[in-house]
Amino acid sequence: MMDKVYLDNAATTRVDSEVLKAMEPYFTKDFGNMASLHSCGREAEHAVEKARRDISKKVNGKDHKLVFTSGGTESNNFTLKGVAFANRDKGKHIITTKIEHECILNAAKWLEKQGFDVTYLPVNKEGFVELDVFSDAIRKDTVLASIIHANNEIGTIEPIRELGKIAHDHNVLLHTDACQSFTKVPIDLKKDNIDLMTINSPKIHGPKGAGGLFIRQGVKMEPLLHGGGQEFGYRSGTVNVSGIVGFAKAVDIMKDKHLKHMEKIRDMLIDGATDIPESWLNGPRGKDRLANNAHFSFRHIEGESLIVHLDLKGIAASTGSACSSKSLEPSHVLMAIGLQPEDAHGSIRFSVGKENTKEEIEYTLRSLHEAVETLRKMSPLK
Amino acid sequence: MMDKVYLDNAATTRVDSEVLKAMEPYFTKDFGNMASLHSCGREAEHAVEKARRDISKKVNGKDHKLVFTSGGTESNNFTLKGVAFANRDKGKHIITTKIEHECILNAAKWLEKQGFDVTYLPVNKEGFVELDVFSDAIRKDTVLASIIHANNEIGTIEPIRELGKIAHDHNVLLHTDACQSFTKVPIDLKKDNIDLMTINSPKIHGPKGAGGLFIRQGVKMEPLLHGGGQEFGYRSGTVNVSGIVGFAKAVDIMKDKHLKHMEKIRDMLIDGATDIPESWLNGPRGKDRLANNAHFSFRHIEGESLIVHLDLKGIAASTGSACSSKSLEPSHVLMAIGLQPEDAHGSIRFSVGKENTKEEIEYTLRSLHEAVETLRKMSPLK
Amino acid sequence: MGLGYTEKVMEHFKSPHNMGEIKNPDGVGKVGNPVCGDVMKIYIKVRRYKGKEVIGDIKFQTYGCVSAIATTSMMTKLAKGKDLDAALKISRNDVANALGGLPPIKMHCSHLATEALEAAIKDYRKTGKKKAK
Amino acid sequence: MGLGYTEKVMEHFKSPHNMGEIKNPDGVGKVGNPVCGDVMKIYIKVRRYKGKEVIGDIKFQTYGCVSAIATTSMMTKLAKGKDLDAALKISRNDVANALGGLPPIKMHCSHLATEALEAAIKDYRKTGKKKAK
Ligand SMILES: Cc1ncc(COP(=O)(O)O)c(C=O)c1O
Ligand SMILES: Cc1ncc(COP(=O)(O)O)c(C=O)c1O
Repeated sequence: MMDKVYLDNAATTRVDSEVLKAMEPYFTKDFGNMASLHSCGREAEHAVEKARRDISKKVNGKDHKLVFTSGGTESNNFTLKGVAFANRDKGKHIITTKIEHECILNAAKWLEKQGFDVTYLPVNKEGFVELDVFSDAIRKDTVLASIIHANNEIGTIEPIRELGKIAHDHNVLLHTDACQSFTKVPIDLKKDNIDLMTINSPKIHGPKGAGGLFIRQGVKMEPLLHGGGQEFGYRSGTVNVSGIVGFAKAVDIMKDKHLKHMEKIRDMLIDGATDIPESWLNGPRGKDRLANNAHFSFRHIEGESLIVHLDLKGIAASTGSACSSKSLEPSHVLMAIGLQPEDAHGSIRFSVGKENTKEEIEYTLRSLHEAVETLRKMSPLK
Repeated sequence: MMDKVYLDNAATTRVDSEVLKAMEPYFTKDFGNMASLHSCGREAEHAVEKARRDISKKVNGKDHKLVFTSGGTESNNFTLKGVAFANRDKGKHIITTKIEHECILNAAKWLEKQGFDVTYLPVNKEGFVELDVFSDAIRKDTVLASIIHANNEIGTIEPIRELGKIAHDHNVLLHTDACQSFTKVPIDLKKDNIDLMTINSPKIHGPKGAGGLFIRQGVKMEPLLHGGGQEFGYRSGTVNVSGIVGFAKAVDIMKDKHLKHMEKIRDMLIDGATDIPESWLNGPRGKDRLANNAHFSFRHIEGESLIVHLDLKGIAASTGSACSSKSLEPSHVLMAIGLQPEDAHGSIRFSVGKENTKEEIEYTLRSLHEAVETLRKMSPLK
Repeated sequence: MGLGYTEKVMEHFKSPHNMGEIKNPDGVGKVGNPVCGDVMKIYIKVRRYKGKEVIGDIKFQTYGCVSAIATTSMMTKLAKGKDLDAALKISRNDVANALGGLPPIKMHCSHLATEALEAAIKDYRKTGKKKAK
Repeated sequence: MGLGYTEKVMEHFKSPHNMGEIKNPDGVGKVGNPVCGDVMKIYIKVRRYKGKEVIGDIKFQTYGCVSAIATTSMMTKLAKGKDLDAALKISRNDVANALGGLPPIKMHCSHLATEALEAAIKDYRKTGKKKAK
């Protein structure tokens, strides 16, 4: 048995040792409050402003302000509620999709209770939002469209540039949740027609508790966290200096070679797992798939049991099975791409990281074959 | 000249080395997502649940759930907005005070824009909310009173138990912002009649990016961050494991002897600074004053200049001067206790920490005397 | 959330008791629905012992989560050798307790396990009785 | 936010030029209001040089923030030796620029400094003229 094979990098990642090293001075040495008048906060301020510039540069963020937050959930809630409340006079209609992360969906549902109107766009079998479906959904009173950049379950990368073009042609703001794609998919905020974009540190070997929202200059928003006026007044609260410094370091050390490596072992996984009878890959293949995502369905078995079997062999993965969720509902994403509930239950996501080796993938495939066989032997379904 | 004398511990504190050590495993080893099915997240989960129990124990939190957040600002926004929106059918009136932190005040102002009604209670010259003033302000439609536990500028500790009794007699929920007082003032959530309480890690040698809200079982609240349903559904988002572990460690290592030490050097500061002519202490003396707070006004000089003079001598403090704030308004707290604006401008807060020495305080007093003299010599006011 | 399963649950999941099929069963019960993510199938052989009808052999097949598998395994262990009336008295709490408890959200699994046994006994009483000796 | 002050501002704050009072000034100007946190007082001595009225000596007293102190100091430095008309042409931008710039929120301080000088010159022209030789 191998030591530990971590294949749940879409959930969260190990903090890179370089990242931790970069953070350390800001805990015990330059720990000052950025908002202070005295020089003790000045090092902290410089570090945060450098982080802001460095991260912005990665996505051509010249026309945007990067506002640091506590993570993806906060950035997404801030976007939906902030834009909706600030633009009530312009319109009360928001468009999003059926395959968003729960934080978008549940914030949208809350807005519906406050009198806003939300359209949840369907997607096709591979998880793509179709352009004409989007443009048909736009109304005169639509103020915002929030469309996930790359899906966290099945890895589909949406055609954000084209969607953004349509949004802008109709004078609608475009937000994209790039928690999964940031640093993995090239993004140019200007060319890609993105007004607002959510990014997240713990998905890219940065610390938990840090995230961000890019806001195009001129976009009207109300804060979600009111208070002392930090972060240009968009997001109050003591600035998490070490978290931000770690986030920027994590962005900095992500290199093309890591992406190439992830794609290679992802494809090993895809080839090896779909060798199992009555199994298939969910989401697209090739360049429209997230570099680190492999998502499968296996007929006649249930995901939680499969996950736990793998866990007993030291392999960490995740499932869209109902049994794994508090609601006992199968994944809304798998339902949206048209899977039958019984097939959704037998689904599993592997998300690779730069640290995974070929040997780990081979071991995982052997274990997966065994586990599926064991569970199928136990299953009354044929 | 001394090396660096940090006397701005009410703004933020150095992360204790023991705290950092406790956090480290959760960056690179037990970094798993608490919400995961696989065992990789289990260590993280145990650590967070232990932190929750340990912190709760400090304040007799048996009837409360401790929900972890990103800090004081989030907890306070969550409280005001969460209780207001969830209890709209019961009433739309909220009571708070004129001496709250900006995050309470600005969240309250935002609620006013949404159709809620807010009363801002006055305080007396020492910063105390008077009991009859509070009970007179309660109306039939009052749902929540939010009263700061210990004021961050002038250190006044409010009579929270009596205020809570009055609130409960009128069926009003009591929230208290204990960002400054937690671990410095004994708190018993049950006996003190507290329904909701905000706590904050970076004020007590814990990491930035962590805070909490105690919520009494049965209190109706809407989440501020909707999403995956973490933290009992009250606060979604990937849980900041290292931050929470650090927070709990910081609580754990705060001992009585530290408080005694802080009180002693605080009183040295008070005695030494009020020797300066035309100067005085703001806030009360004795047991109703925060152990680490000393706040002074000096006639005929302006706070920013004083702070910078001290900074040039390596001493970090803070000011309620208008010039230091973005709005160019003098501190709302100093206005509320009845200072003249010109006196508010000449105010300065020293907040000591467990690490400060007697020698540092002596050096600070010498430097303070000099700086005040220099600035007064320059001043046209007499 | 982690899993919150006890050691006992994990034991039964890893090495289930009485897993498989009985070739010519006296009774078969099947409950659950693949749409919901749980299906349990119970096979029994009944024999007479001291004038009573006793579960001589029992096997199960389960499609479902860890707790579905562990509860059917434990249920078969509890039922084996019991006379039918005693077997019918095995409650869902008996199964859960024998496993050292189940996470609240998974309690329905133990319910399904006892239902499957009931269905098998009913099936035997209706159709299998003639075959049993 | 830190302070955002330039080196030059800090120099003038630490060692202000022309700080103090003039015993028998030819003109005095005072602007600002303690309620707002800034008061500046300028004293001038005027002398004749090549047929012009020139600022022979200038001193200031300032109550205010770092930038209030630095701008009055710099303003007196710029004004000293200038004839009155030239001195009146010192703009707030001249003062700010000579300091290497000011944080936007502190620009009003340089405005106050030039206003104080104007007030002193006006005072001289109205009341002090007779005294000056
Ligand atoms: C696409 C997407 N959006 C948002 C989030 C929420 O991020 P966090 O849990 O860090 O707040 C996640 C993380 O699971 C995600 O994958
Ligand atoms: C009394 C009080 N409440 C709330 C806060 C806000 O805390 P944070 O900035 O960590 O969100 C502070 C910190 O300045 C405070 O002193």
